Amino acid sequence: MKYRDEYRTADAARGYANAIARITTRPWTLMEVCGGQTNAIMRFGIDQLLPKEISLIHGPGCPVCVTPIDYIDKALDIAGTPGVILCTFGDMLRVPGTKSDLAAARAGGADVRVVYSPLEALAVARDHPGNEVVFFAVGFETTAPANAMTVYQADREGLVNFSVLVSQVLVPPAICALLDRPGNRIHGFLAAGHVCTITGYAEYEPIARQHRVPIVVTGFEPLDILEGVYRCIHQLERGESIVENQYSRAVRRPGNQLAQQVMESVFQIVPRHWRGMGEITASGLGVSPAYQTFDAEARFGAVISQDESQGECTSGAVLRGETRPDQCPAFGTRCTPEHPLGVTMVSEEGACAAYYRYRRQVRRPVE
Amino acid sequence: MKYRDEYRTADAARGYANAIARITTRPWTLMEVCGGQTNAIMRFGIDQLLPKEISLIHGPGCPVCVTPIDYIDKALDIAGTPGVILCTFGDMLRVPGTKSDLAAARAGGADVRVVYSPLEALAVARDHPGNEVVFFAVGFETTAPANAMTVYQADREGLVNFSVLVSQVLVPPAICALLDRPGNRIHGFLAAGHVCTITGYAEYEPIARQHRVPIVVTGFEPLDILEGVYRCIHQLERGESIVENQYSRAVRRPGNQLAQQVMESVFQIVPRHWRGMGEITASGLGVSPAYQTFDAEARFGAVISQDESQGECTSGAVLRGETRPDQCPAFGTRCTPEHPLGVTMVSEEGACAAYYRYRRQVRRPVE
Amino acid sequence: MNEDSEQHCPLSSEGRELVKMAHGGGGRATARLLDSLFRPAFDNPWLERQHDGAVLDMPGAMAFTTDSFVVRPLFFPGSDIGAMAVHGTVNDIAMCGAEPQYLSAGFILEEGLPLATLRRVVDSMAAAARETGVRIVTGDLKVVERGKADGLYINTAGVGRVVANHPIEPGQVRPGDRLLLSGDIGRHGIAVMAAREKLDLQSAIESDCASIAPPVMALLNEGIAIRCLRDLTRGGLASALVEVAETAGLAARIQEADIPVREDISAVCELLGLDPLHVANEGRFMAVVAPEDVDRAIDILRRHSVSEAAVDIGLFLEGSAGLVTAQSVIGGSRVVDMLSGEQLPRIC
Amino acid sequence: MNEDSEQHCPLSSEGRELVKMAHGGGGRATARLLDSLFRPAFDNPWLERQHDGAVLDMPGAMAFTTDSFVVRPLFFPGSDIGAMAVHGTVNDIAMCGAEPQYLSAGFILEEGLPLATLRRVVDSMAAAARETGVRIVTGDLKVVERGKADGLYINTAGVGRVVANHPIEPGQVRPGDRLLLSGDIGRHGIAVMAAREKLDLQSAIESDCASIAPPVMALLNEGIAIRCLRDLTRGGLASALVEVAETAGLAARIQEADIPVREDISAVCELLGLDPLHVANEGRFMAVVAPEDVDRAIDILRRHSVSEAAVDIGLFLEGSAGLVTAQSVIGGSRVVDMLSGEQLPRIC
Amino acid sequence: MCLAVPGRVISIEGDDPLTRQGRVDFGGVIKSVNLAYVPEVKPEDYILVHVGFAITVLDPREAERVFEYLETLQQ
Amino acid sequence: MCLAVPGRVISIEGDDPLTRQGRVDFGGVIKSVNLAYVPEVKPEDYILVHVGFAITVLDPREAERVFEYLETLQQ
Ligand code: SF4
Ligand code: SF4
Ligand SMILES: [Mg+2]
Ligand SMILES: [Mg+2]
Ligand SMILES: [Mg+2]
Ligand SMILES: [Mg+2]
Ligand SMILES: [Mg+2]
Ligand SMILES: [Mg+2]
Ligand SMILES: [Mg+2]
Ligand SMILES: [Mg+2]
Ligand SMILES: [Mg+2]
Ligand SMILES: [Mg+2]
Repeated sequence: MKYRDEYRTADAARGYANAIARITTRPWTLMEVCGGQTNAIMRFGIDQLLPKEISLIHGPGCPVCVTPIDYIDKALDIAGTPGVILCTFGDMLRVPGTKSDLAAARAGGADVRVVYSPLEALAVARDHPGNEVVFFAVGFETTAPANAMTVYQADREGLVNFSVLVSQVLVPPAICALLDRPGNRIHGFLAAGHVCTITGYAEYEPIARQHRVPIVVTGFEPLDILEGVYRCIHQLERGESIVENQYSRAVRRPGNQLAQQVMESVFQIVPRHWRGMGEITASGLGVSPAYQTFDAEARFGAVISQDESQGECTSGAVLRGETRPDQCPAFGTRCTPEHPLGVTMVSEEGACAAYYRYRRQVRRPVE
Repeated sequence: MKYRDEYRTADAARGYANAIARITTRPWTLMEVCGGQTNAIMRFGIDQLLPKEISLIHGPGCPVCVTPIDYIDKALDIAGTPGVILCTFGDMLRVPGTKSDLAAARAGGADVRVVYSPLEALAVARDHPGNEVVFFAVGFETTAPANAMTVYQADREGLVNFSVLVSQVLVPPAICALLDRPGNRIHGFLAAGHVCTITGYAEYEPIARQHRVPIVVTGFEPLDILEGVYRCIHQLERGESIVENQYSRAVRRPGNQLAQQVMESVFQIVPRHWRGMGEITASGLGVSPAYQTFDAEARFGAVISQDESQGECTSGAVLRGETRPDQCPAFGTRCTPEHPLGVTMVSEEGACAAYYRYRRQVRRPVE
Repeated sequence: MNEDSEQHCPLSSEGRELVKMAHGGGGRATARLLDSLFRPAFDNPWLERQHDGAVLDMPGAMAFTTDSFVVRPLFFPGSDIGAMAVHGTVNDIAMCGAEPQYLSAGFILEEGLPLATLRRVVDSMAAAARETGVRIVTGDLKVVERGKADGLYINTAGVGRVVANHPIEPGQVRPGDRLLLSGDIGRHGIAVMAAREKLDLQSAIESDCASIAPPVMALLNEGIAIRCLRDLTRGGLASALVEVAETAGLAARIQEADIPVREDISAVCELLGLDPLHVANEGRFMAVVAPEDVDRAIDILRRHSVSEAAVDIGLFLEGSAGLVTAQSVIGGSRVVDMLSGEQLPRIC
Repeated sequence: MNEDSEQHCPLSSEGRELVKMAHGGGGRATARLLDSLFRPAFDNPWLERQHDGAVLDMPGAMAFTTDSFVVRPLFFPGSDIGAMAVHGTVNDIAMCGAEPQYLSAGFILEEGLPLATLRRVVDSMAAAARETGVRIVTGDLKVVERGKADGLYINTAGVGRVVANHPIEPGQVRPGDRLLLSGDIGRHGIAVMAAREKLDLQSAIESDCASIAPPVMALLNEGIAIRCLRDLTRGGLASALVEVAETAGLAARIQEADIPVREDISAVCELLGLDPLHVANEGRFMAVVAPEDVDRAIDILRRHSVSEAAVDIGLFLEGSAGLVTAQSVIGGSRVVDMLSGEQLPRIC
Repeated sequence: MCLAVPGRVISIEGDDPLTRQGRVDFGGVIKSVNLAYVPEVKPEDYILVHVGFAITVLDPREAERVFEYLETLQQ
Repeated sequence: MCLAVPGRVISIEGDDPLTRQGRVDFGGVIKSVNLAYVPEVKPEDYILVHVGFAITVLDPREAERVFEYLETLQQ
């Protein structure tokens, strides 16, 4: 495939790896924001090509991981309501709520349907006028325009049986929150390239400036990530802290303004609770007043915030980049993808799952 | 089982058979009105015990057989309406409508449920308040009180999602119609014992008198039928024509007056079309004005009468007792219970089916 | 369920017809479907023999058979789907004159089935296998979406060493051969129906589900001249008998008075308008034996608890192929036919 | 679906758990269910060997295996449920080092299935059986109520004469043995998914469904030292490989660059967030062979069209049992695990 | 038509005349039967049951008549 | 997060800017993609697709940059 295979060649990867090694003089800790990047790093073994001085730590960039348990419980609640069809991305099916997950709810009789695109949820609503169809709209800025479009179209079509349970989050406020944490040890960021196709990266410039931290908008292929690391280290070694755009084939500084418009008309910025990080001001999206009738929370009751209790799971620290999954005592033993203790083990993109899939030495699960 | 096994003994049967033979001096044709009796005759080989002079011919006493195709088509129509649950006795499942039958409709996705008792249909209505539940109420006077009870109770409970498609028929008018037909050759009747548990037999007395035909209210066990035959022949040989009650352990002259009351309050007497016999005045029951809201015809449109077209099927004549099933050219070849051409082959009680099951010599179906 | 295509020259009558419950009733509709569709398509001598399983010409001759089990409810008085899946195939192997040895088990599970239920079923299978001395040596497991099955379905296939030193199949039946029935009939079908239908019946009726291999092995070991064996499952005694008579090209005659039917079974049949001869069994079989061996055969059968009420109920005769007649309790005669359609409660 | 009972000491974690799709995914959840429930219950050495089928100690040694087929839609590009039901079991027999000979077929039909559809399926089975030289010698037919199945389900069981003169099973694998893959992977799973999901994909992707018996027989006949064979069905190459490595008590290492995946398959995997190593095949297998026989084995495989693209993709090593690592295209290394959960389209 | 089966009433429950139920023994099988149409029935009586309803109470004296009648014929 | 896959636009259908669809080639597999957010796209362009929506048009010139940059580093 064009625009994929050429960014996965061993020679070029080695070239970048050598270049990085050449310029690295001391330890640096970089955070890749996006779980997709974490996944690529693990799957291709990109970190193994880097000099020991460089630590890659994994950011909160998995919408599945950061969705608070309150929303999962609400989704379960809604799915259990007679006559409701709950549509969701496949990713959400096994995320544990307080007592169950959507896969178990489906096994127990709830009508839970996996969609590939939000537009399918809309089609389900059209096809089942006698049912309430609720789309569980999760995602970062990349997904928000697509999710927003369902509401926009439902409104245009007068689809009265459609609504969205919105758990959308925004990246820049989370980056700021991480940087503001006491003891923060992140020297540079690989920003999430696909988020930036929508948002552009102007918003990252004041962050880089104010926190004196290099930010490189980075793609998802091995060469993209290696170049992103190179550019970040290059800045760090020279004491610079600007925003660079490694992913220029896909990302423009202003982003996708049409997508931004639809997103801003359907959604409004709200404070949001992030797993592992607590509430972050202006870090989420909710349904805007103009589209209030499509808000599932208006139809089925508002999501109720609960205290986050994680037991022995250290996924909060993992999501903040403070600990690595394989440093968790439960990792690979009491906590596996089949019996996850934390959301970062459930999501295919979660850092714990990525470590488990690609990095664990085989330890037998404790029975 | 008490009240069953003692009426099935070979010795007593032979005793009655001998007694019948002793008194029979010339050919007599008797009609057993009820398909249940036809079935017992075939199953136990009762006719084989009788002298050749006696012909038993089979009456229209199968509610399945005489239900006009219009009602089957209406039931199919209703069953095909989204949201409807059609409840029916198992007997009705394979009765062919113009294009299909209820078993095929169910296979094609209609919600058709077999009930053992009309009360189950009522329970279905209670359990599915979001569905229209229609009970296909067929039967003679025996079944009418039970079917009437569903409407009576639905009214009492205020069950708004329940209705009945009524195809109830009455025996005495049919007997009169048969006797009035030109060329009628019936010398005596075995009246249907179970019908008479409800109606009593006072109504039969003027018929016997006016038409000079003996009528013996008869039970369903071999000895009952043999005694019924004996009593009938006895009258005929002596030139008598009165109503006798062979089935006195179950039938009283006034019948079951409580059952009559409920039946008369829920239903009213209407003219009805009988298969093979055309319309007979005052021979059916419809929903009475007081319970009109429970009439499925009021909810789903009235049954539309069609012309009866039977092709090569002679079931009309079979139902009138003018021909025997095994005299039909299609019998056992082009017409079998798996591929019935007429309703008398479909119903377990139909005369053609009884002949096929118990009497046919094996002729290979024509492919 | 939307695929359809007329291009494969469907039989004339088959064009737009739908599969109905009757096709699976084990009676005529089933027989016709097998005749018109499966047998011509697969076209081999083993299927032509229309026997319970295939006797294969392999070193040491083995029998190989299969059945799927779809009973509802999964647990019913006297047995459950797991024990049935073992006994059903064990019995079919025994019906081939073979000693049941190895089974396969294929599970189709409905999403949402409690694991505890599955465990109960599996435990029951294991117990039945132990008890009958067979090993379940290979298997498969599938899960289908909720609403695409009914709890679980089980298929078992089985193989066993052929013990009989002569063919045992309908084709061996001769006029004059006697028909032995291993015990009273109708218990399994009525037990399941009473548990399933909303009939609100309280009874002590339990399924007869059991292995019938021990008495069959005993008959073989003692050299009884067995012509044919048939277990009386779906479709009941009537369907099995008619099928054997048709394949043998003979008529048969039975005495209804000699056929054991328990009073409670008979009562439920009256209530629901069913003929006990059409009701399913899971631990009953018929054995066709040479007339000179009848008494010895009955003696042997009665030594085993599963066939302690074995009786001689009739015989095969020259006559129309498949014409089975029964003498009724009052001395009349009637034709006995396969079950037609599904078994449903009737009012008339 | 209401039966449950805790009295049969369910495993602690199993108490109120429901069967989920993952249990049928052919990956870890399936393996755990087999480990914790079926194998202990049936408890016999054949199941312990965890092989595709059972090699039975009968005169002339025969293999016996079963599978149920529940694919949706019934017909999909390149194949259909009928051909799959034949090839799937034929392939499992071949994987035992045996020549497929006889199959059983058990059908569960949903009320409402068009007969024309059934005929198409049966015809396809018959054709597949002819083509692969096996006979379908016994069968069974059940019908379940509409909404209790998904058109139809098929179980096949099969037996065949063992050709190998040494055991072929995971326990035979030694460190240093090479891992051969018979061709490109992922076609069946993606063809079915593209036909099933409302993904609106137009592609030339066809299932690879085919008999792999001919190249296997050739390997055996030419005396290749085969340690183990495994067809790569549900759960894909990754699941089969991990399972074999676990059973063998060895580690394994593969080169991702050497594993053939067609560009269109790879593209769909990217779109849906799937790993081609987890995608099902129906005409692919892996063969573990002694290192000295690799070149001859590849030569033999490449002579058969179904394995003309056979390649050497890695080897077994001393190490943690079941630890399979893959060298990525850029030279990094990762662990390869069984499929976990169901295969669903993902957005991230 | 009108399959009706004899059974022995074991016990009677309920006051509402419309829904009064009897536990009825049919050859050892017990089933609930609606007794609305046989208010006179008492335990140990035999009734005829059709589609879940008792339609009549059997008269034990009359039940002998078929045999007595046969006897008179045979004399 | 945010799986996005590059594909080549083969053709474009529809006038309504909200529902404009492109037939897009992904390594030989054709899929319909909503083009609402890339009004500038034309056939033969490559786009990135996320959950059925095109989110950006790929710039072929910029796509070479990662290799050019590497070359400058290696000199
Ligand atoms: S390994 Fe499991 S328990 Fe540990 S942090 Fe990750 S999700 Fe939580
Ligand atoms: S045998 Fe068939 S065709 Fe002839 S009268 Fe009877 S139902 Fe009609
Ligand atoms: Mg079988
Ligand atoms: Mg069987
Ligand atoms: Mg059998
Ligand atoms: Mg399998
Ligand atoms: Mg009847
Ligand atoms: Mg198998
Ligand atoms: Mg297999
Ligand atoms: Mg296999
Ligand atoms: Mg069978
Ligand atoms: Mg991802």
